[in-house]
Amino acid sequence: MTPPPLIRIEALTRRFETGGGFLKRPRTMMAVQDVSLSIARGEVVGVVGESGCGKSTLARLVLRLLEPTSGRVLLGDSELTALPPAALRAARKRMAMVFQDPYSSLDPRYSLAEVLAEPFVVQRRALPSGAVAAMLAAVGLPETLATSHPHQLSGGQRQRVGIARALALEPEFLVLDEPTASLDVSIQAQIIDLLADLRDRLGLTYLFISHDLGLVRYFCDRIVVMYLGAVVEVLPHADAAPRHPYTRALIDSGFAPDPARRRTIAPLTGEIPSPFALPPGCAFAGRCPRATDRCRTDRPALGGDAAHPVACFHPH
Amino acid sequence: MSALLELSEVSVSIGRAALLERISLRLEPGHILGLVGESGSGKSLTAMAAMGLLPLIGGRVTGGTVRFDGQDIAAMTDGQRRALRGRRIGFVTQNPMTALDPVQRIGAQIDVVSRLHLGLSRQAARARTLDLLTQLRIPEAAAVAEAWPHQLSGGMKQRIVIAMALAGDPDLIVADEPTTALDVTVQAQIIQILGALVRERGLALLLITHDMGVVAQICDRVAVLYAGRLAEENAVDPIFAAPAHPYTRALIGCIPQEGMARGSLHGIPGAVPGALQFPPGCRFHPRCPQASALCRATVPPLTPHGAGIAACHHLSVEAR
Amino acid sequence: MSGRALPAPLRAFRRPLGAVAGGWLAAVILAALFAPLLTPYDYDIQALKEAYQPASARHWLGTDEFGRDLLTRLIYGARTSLSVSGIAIALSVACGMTLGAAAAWFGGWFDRAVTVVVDLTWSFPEILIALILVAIIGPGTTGTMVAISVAYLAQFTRLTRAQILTLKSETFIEAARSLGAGNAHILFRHLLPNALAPVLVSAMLATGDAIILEATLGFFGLGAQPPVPSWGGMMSAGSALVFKAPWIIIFPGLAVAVTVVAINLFGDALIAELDIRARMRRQV
Amino acid sequence: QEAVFVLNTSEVGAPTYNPIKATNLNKATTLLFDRLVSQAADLSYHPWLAESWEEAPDGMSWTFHLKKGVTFHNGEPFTAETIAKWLDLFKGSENAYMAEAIAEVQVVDEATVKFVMARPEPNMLYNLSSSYMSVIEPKSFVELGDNYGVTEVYGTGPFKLESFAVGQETVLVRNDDYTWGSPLAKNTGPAKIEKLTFREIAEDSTAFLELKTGGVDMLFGVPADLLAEVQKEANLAVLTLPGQDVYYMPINVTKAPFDDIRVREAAAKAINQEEILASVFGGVGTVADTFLISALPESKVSDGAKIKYDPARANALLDEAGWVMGADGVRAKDGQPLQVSLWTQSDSIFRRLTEVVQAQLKAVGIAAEITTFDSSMIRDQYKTGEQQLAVRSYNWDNADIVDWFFGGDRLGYPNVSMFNDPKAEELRAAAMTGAKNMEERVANFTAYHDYVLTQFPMAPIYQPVNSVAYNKDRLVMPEPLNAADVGAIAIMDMEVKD
Amino acid sequence: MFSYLIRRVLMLVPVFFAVSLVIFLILHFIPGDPIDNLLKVGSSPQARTEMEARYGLDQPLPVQYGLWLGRVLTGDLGTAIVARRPVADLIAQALPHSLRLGGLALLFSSVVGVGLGVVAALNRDRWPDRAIMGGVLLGSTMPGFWLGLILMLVFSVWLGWFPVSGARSWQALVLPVLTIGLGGTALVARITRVAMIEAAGRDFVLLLHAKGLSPLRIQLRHVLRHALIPVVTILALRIGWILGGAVTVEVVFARPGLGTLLIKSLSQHDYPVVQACLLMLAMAVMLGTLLGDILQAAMDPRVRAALG
Ligand SMILES: Nc1ncnc2c1ncn2[C@@H]1O[C@H](COP(=O)(O)OP(=O)(O)OP(=O)(O)O)[C@@H](O)[C@H]1O
Ligand SMILES: Nc1ncnc2c1ncn2[C@@H]1O[C@H](COP(=O)(O)OP(=O)(O)OP(=O)(O)O)[C@@H](O)[C@H]1O
Ligand SMILES: [Mg+2]
Ligand SMILES: [Mg+2]
Ligand code: NI
Repeated sequence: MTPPPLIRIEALTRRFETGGGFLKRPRTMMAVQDVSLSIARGEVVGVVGESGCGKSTLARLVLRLLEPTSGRVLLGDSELTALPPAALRAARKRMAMVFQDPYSSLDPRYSLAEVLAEPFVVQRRALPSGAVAAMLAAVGLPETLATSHPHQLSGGQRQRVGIARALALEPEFLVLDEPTASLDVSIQAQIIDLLADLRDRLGLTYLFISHDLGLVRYFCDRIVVMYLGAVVEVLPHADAAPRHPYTRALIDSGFAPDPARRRTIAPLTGEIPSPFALPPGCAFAGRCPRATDRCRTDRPALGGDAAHPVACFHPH
Repeated sequence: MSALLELSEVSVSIGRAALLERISLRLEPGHILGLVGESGSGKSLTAMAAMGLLPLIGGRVTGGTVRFDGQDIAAMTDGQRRALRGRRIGFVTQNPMTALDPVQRIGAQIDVVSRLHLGLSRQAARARTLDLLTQLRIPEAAAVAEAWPHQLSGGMKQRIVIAMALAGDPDLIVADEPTTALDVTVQAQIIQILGALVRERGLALLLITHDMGVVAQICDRVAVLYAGRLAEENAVDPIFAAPAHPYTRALIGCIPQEGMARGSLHGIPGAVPGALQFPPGCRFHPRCPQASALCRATVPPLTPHGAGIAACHHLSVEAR
Repeated sequence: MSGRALPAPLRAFRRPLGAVAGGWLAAVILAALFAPLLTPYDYDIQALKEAYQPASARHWLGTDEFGRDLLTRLIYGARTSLSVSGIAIALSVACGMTLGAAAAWFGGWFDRAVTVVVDLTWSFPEILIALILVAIIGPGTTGTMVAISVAYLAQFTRLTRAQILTLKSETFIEAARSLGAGNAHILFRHLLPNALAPVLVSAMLATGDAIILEATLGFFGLGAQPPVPSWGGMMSAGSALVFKAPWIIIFPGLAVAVTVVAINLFGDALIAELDIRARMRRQV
Repeated sequence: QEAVFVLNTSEVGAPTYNPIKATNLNKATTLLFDRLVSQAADLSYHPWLAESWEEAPDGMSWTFHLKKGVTFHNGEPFTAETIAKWLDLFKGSENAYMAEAIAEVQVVDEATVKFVMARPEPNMLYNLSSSYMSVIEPKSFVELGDNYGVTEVYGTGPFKLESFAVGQETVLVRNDDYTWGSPLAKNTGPAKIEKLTFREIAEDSTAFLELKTGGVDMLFGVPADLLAEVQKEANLAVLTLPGQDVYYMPINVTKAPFDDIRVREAAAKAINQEEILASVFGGVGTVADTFLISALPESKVSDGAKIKYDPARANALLDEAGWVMGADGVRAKDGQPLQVSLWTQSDSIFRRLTEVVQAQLKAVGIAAEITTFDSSMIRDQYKTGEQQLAVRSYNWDNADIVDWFFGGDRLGYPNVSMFNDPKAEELRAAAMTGAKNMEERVANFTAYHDYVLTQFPMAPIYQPVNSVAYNKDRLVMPEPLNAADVGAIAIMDMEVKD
Repeated sequence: MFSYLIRRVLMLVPVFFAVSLVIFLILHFIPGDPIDNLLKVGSSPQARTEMEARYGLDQPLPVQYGLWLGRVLTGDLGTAIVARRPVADLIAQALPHSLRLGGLALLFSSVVGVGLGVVAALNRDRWPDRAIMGGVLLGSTMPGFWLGLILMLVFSVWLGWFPVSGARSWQALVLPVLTIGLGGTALVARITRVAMIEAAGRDFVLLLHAKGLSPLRIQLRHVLRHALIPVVTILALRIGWILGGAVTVEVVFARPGLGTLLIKSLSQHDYPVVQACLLMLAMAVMLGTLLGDILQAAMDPRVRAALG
C-alpha cells in the first residue's frame, strides 16, 4: 500500500467576480476549475501553464490564503479548508510559500534579521539564538547581511531570503510560485540548485509553479498542465510523452539552446479566449490543430489513464 | 558585404557612470545579430546607442562611432537622425503592454509612421497599415486598426509594435527583448514572424534577448555582453558548440535541457555588478571558475577567435 | 545605499536646499521654544508712546500700533502659529490615519461611506471648512486648532486609505499571512509602518498649508485672541495700517511665506531622500 | 451724474430699509424717505413734509399742516390719512417708543393732521426728524410684510431704490418728480445727482484705497487712524462735523463679578480715556466722561457722576471687594482669578481700542479675554446676554439714547449691560414720559443719566468727530452745510463734476 | 458609455440625499438657534413658541427634514430668518458673482498653470524649471488676503490700472481672479509638471521617439495629453473651490459671493441660508465629480472600458 499523500486537493474551484458596482452586474470568472491532485510526501509536483491560467490562484487556495468557492484541501489528516483561525495558524507552521516577485515579497522596512524572525513572532515562538545566522547560511547568504534591508540586495539574494523565511518554521510542504520568473537564468539556476539541495536535505515536499515547461521538466517529478483554470494533463514524469495538444504545443514552443536543433516553428494560431467568456466546449479548441466539432461543443473531462490523465477527445 | 549597422568601440555614460565600454558590433542586411547577456549588462543601452536615442535617457556616447549605412550617426543633425528612426530603423520594445499609447487608436499609431516618413496620404497610410497587419497575420485588420490598445492581447500588441516598426519600410529592426513578456506559445509565434521578415524582406535584425534558446533558434551571429563589455562575438554555431568565453559557456549551462539530470544545473555564482561597482581587470572574474591573478588585474583585450572575437585571458587554453 | 545611518527626518539635511530650509525651520522652532530668553521685551506690555516706530537698533523690526516690539511678537507669534498648526495637523493625522486605515481594512459599506464623505469634504476648500467650524465652535485657539484639523482630515484619510489599499495587495502582506500572521500583526507591523512615511511627509507639507490657514483665520479675527500674537492676527491688525506702518504687516507676511517655503523645500528634500515620490503623488 | 458713496462701517450689514422695524438703518434711508421735520446744523427744526405745526400750550396735542402734491414712489398720494396709518404701524414694533406718546391721530382734513397726546412729548420734533420716523407708504408696507425695505421700498424721498444687496451695495436712482425737499437745502428737488450707489465695505483700508484711487467718491466715516493718510492726498478733502458717536464699554451688571457695583466702578475707572484718545485716535476728538455726547445739555451731570480715569480708586475698590492682587498681576478671590470676557467687533479700530482697554484693565488686575465677532453678527451675540464686558459705540444725538441702551425692557440688545434697576426705571419713566416741556425733559433726562452713571453699567471712553472724506475732483459739497451731517439735505445740493 | 452616464447620474441621487441629510443634521446640532437672535432677552416662552411655529422649528427633526427637502426639491429654498428675504434671492445675488470669479480664476489657473507646468517639465531640472517651480511655490505660500492686498497696492494704488474693490465692472474682476488664480496656478503647474515627467518616462514615449516623431510633437500631442488626465480630474474634483474658495478674496476685495454669504449666515445662525449655500456647494462638488469622471472617461479609453 502506498503511504497516504501529504496534500490532497479535491475538486477545488474558485470563482472571481469583478467589475460589479452600482446597478452593474459583476462579471464572473473561473480562475480555478475543479482541480484535484494528491501530492505524496517528498514529491515535487510542477504546475505549468500560461499567464493567467490560475496557477497562483491555485497556490493560494492550497495554502488557504484564499477561500475556495468549493472543494477542499487536506494537509495530512486535517482539512485545511475547514480549519478555524487558531488551528489554521498552527497548521501554517507545516507549510509555507515562496513568492514570484522577490522585490515585493519582503517588507522594505524590515531588516533581514527581522524578516527571518517574523515567522517566530507570528507563531509566538521564541527565536533560538543564532537562528538568523543559521537560516542565512542555509540559503547561502553571509551572516553580515542580517542587518541589511531588502533594497540593498540583488534579486537573487532576496529570493534566497524568501526561501529562508519559508523554511524558518521547518515546514513539510512548500509552495513555490514561480520563484525564479523574475530572475536571470544564471540566478534561476542557482535558486533551483538550492531548492533541490534543500529538498534532499530536509525531505521537503514541493508544489512548484512555473510557466517554463523546460524548467519544470528538469526539476519536477510529476507535472500538472493547466489551461484557463482547468487541468488538461498530468504528466507522470518529466520525460513522459505529452498527450494533450496543448502540452505538445508548449513543448514545441520552447527553443533548445542549440542551433543544431533549430526547428521550423508551427506556432499556435487563434487567440486565447477571455476567461470571462469561456467557450462551451474545450477551452483550447480555438487554438488546437486537432480540434473537431465535438471539441467545440463538449468539454472533455480529465480522464483516461489514472497515472497519466488527460482532458482531450483526441490525445496524442 | 558592407555593414548596415556598425558600432566601433562605442562607450556610453550616463552621468558619472560609464556603462558601456568599447562595444563593437557589425550587422549586415539579411542577417540577425543576437545580443545576449544578463540583466543590466547593457543590452538596451547598446540598442539606444544604435538608434541615437541615448539623450532621451540622459546618456551620451563618450567614445567610438556608430555608423548606419556608412554614415556616422553622431555627425548627423537631429533632423537627419529623426529621419532615420522609423524610416530606416524600426524599433520593437520589450513590453508590448506599455509600448502603445493607451489613448490613441491602433491604426493611427501605425499610420503616423508612413505618413511622416513615406509622405503617404491619410488613406494611403491606412491602406498600408491594413496591409501590414494582414501580413502579420492579424485577423480582421480593419477592426483592429480601430481598436484601442487595451482591447488587445499581449501577443497581438507585440505584432502591432512590429507593424509600427515595419511601417516606414526600414532596413534594420532593433528588437529589444521582443518576447520576454510573452507566453512561450506566443513567443514562438513572434519569433517566427521576425524570422520570416528577415528572410522575406532582406532586413537586418538586431535581436536583444537573454534567452539563449531564442538565439540558437534564429540568430546568425551572437554578441555576448557582460557588465558593459563585449565578452564574445561569433557566429551562432561556434558560440554554442565551442563557447570561447567562460561566461558564454556558463550562460548556456544555466538552461535546463531535455534529459538533463536533476542537480546538474549550477548557475553562475554571484550577480552582475552594478555600474558603479565594476571590479578591476576582467569584470567577470569574481564569478569565473578559471579566474587567475591576471584576470583580477588586467582587462583582457578583445582578440580574434575563430570567426569571431572574445575577451578572455584564457582564450588560448579554451581554443584548444 | 548608506542612508540608513541617519534617522529619516535628518536625511533631508543632506541636500543643500533641504539643509537651508531645515536650518530655517530649526531656527524658527528654537526661537519659538526659547522666546522669553531671546528678547528683552514682553509681547503684551503696551508702550503706547512708542507706537508705530520703524526698525531701529532698539526695535530691530520696529514696533506695532501699541508700541510693542515687533520682533518679540513675531517670535511669540511663531509659538502660536507653529503650535496651533502643528497640533492641529498632528490631531488630523491621528484621526485621518485611523479612519483611512479602518476604511481600507474593513472595506465594504464602511469604506464606501468614508470614501463618499471624505471625497466630498476634500472637495471643499479648507478655509471654508475651517471658517464653518470656527463659527460653530467659537473663535480662539482651541476652535482654530479643531477647525484646522478637521479641514485636513479628508486629506490624510484619503492618503492613508490609498496607501493601505496599495500595501494590502503587496506580496509581503500575503507572505506574512502565509506564516500565520493575524490581522493585528499585519495592520500594526506591516501596513501602518509602511504607510507612515508618506503620511508623515504629507503631514509636514500640510503643516505649511495649515500655517497659512491659521493666518487666514487670524485675518478674519478668529484665531488666537489678543494680546496673544499669531502671525495671522498680526497681519490682520496690520492690514488696516498698511500705509501708516507697512512693516507691521510685511514682516509677519514674510515670516509666513519664508517658513512655508522652507517647509515645502524640506519636505521635497525628504521625499527625495526617502525615495517615496511615487508613493506621495501629492494632490494638493 | 452718478456717484458712489461708502457707508460707515458701523452701518455695514443693515438688513433692511424698514424704518419701523429696523434697529440699524444706513445712510441711504435718508434719501429714500422724507420726514415731517428737518433739523438744521444748529439743531433747530424746520419744515419738510410738514409745512408748519403747532403745539398745544399744555403739550397734549400737536397739529401738523402737510405739504400738498407729494406722492410716494409707487404713485400713492401723501395725505393726512397716510400719517394716521403710518403711525398706527408703530404699535408693537421695534421702534414703538418713537410714537408711544401719541394717543390718537386725528385727520382734520386732507392736509392737516392732529396728534392727541397721551402725555406731553417734548422730544416730538426730534423723533419726527429721526430716520426711524421716515414716512413710509402704508399700503405697500402692509402688503409687502417682511419684504418691505428688502426687496421693495416706497417712500417720498428724492431717490428710489433700484437694487439692494444686503452687505454689498444699494443703488438709488433719482426721483424725477421730487419737488418737496427740505427748505434747509437750496435745491428742493429733483436732486442733481441721477444715480447713487452706497457701497458697504467692511475693511476701512479697502474703503480708503477706493477713495484714493477714485473708485468711490465719498466715505461717510473715516477712521481716525486713516485721517492723516486722507489729508496727504491732494484730491481728497475731509469734512469735520460734530460727532454723534460715543465709544464706551458696557458692563453686564448681571454677570459676576460685575453684579458687585464696586467691581463695576473699578473697571470703569480703570479706563484711561486720555491715553486712548492720544494713542488710538491720534488726539482727534475728545474723551467721553458721560454716556451722552457733550453737545447735549443732558450730558451736564454732576461732577461726581462723571466717570474718569482713577486707578487708585479702582485698585482700592477691588481690594475692598475682596479681589486680592496676585503675583501674576491678576487679582483673585477665593482662588478664583478675576478673569472676564471682553467682546468686540472685528473692525480694526475696535480691535485696537479693545486691546488697549484690555491692557488698562490688566493694569488694575483684571484679566480680560478678548473675543472678536464679525460686526454684522455682534448684535445677535449680545442678545444671548452672555457678555461681561464689551467695547462698542453708538451714534445718536438725543438723550433718549440712555433709555434705549439702559431700558429694563430691552435686555441683551440694545441693553447690552442688562441694566434693570428699579430706581433707574422710575427716573426713566419720568424722563421719557413725565416732561411737559423741553426744560423739564432736559432736567429729567439729566437726572436719569446722572443716576445711571453712578450705577456703572458702562464706562464712557471716547467721542470722535465725524470725518467725512470726499473726492474734491468729483464732488462739489454745498457751502455751508446746513445740517448736522452729510445726509439728504447735503446730498440735494451736492453735484458731481464730469 | 451612455448607460454608464445614466448610472453615474443615478448614483448622485443617494449621494444627494445623504448630503442633504448631513447638512441638515450638522446645522441642527450646532449650539445656538436663530430664534435666540430674533427674540429679545426675557421674552415670554410663548413668544418663542410662536416664533418657532412660524419657522417650522417646532416640528420633530425628521418632519422638519422632510418638509425642507420637499420644498428644496420643488425649488423653494425658504426664507432667510435673519436676512428676512427669500433665500433664493440671496443665492441668486451671490451665485453669479461666485461663478464669474471662480470660473475665471479656474480658467486662469488652468491655462497658465498647464503652460508653466509644460515649460517646466520640458526644461526639467534646468533653470526655467527651477525658476517656474520656485515662483509657483512662493506664490502658493502667500496667504490669499496678503497677496490680494499687495496686488491691490501695486495695481490699483500705485499703477491705478484696476478698481480697488467691488464687483461693478469687469476690471474689478482682474485682481481677485489673479489672487485666487495664482494659488490655483501653483497647484496646476505642479501636477502638470509631475504628470508630464511621469508620462514622458513611459515606454510608449520611447517608441514614439523611435518612430522618428519630433520631440515637441511628442511632448505636446502625446505626453501632454496623458498629463492632462490627472490635471483635469483633480481640477474637476475640486470644483467646490471655485464657489467657496474665494471667501478671503471676497472679503479683501469687498465682493459679494457664496462664500461670504455662507459665512455671514452661519454666524447669524440663519439656517435656511446656510443650508441652501451648503447644498449649492455640495451640488457643485457632486457635479464636479461627475464632470471629472466624464472627462476622464472621455480622455481615456481604458477608463471607458472599465466602466463598461
Ligand atoms: N483577487 C482576484 N480578483 C479577481 N480576479 C483575480 C484575482 N486574483 C486572480 N484573478 C484572476 O484570475 C486569473 C488567474 O490568475 P492567477 O494569478 O492565478 O494566474 P497565474 O496563472 O498565476 O498567472 P501568472 O503566470 O501571470 O502569474 C487571472 O485572470 C486573474 O486576473
Ligand atoms: N537611465 C539610466 N540611468 C542610470 N543608469 C542606467 C540607466 N539606464 C540603464 N542604466 C544602467 O545601465 C546598465 C545597463 O542597463 P541596460 O538597460 O542596458 O541593461 P540590459 O542589459 O538591457 O538589462 P535588462 O535585461 O534588464 O533589460 C545597468 O546597470 C543599469 O542600471
Ligand atoms: Mg502567478
Ligand atoms: Mg534591457
Ligand atoms: Ni446704533
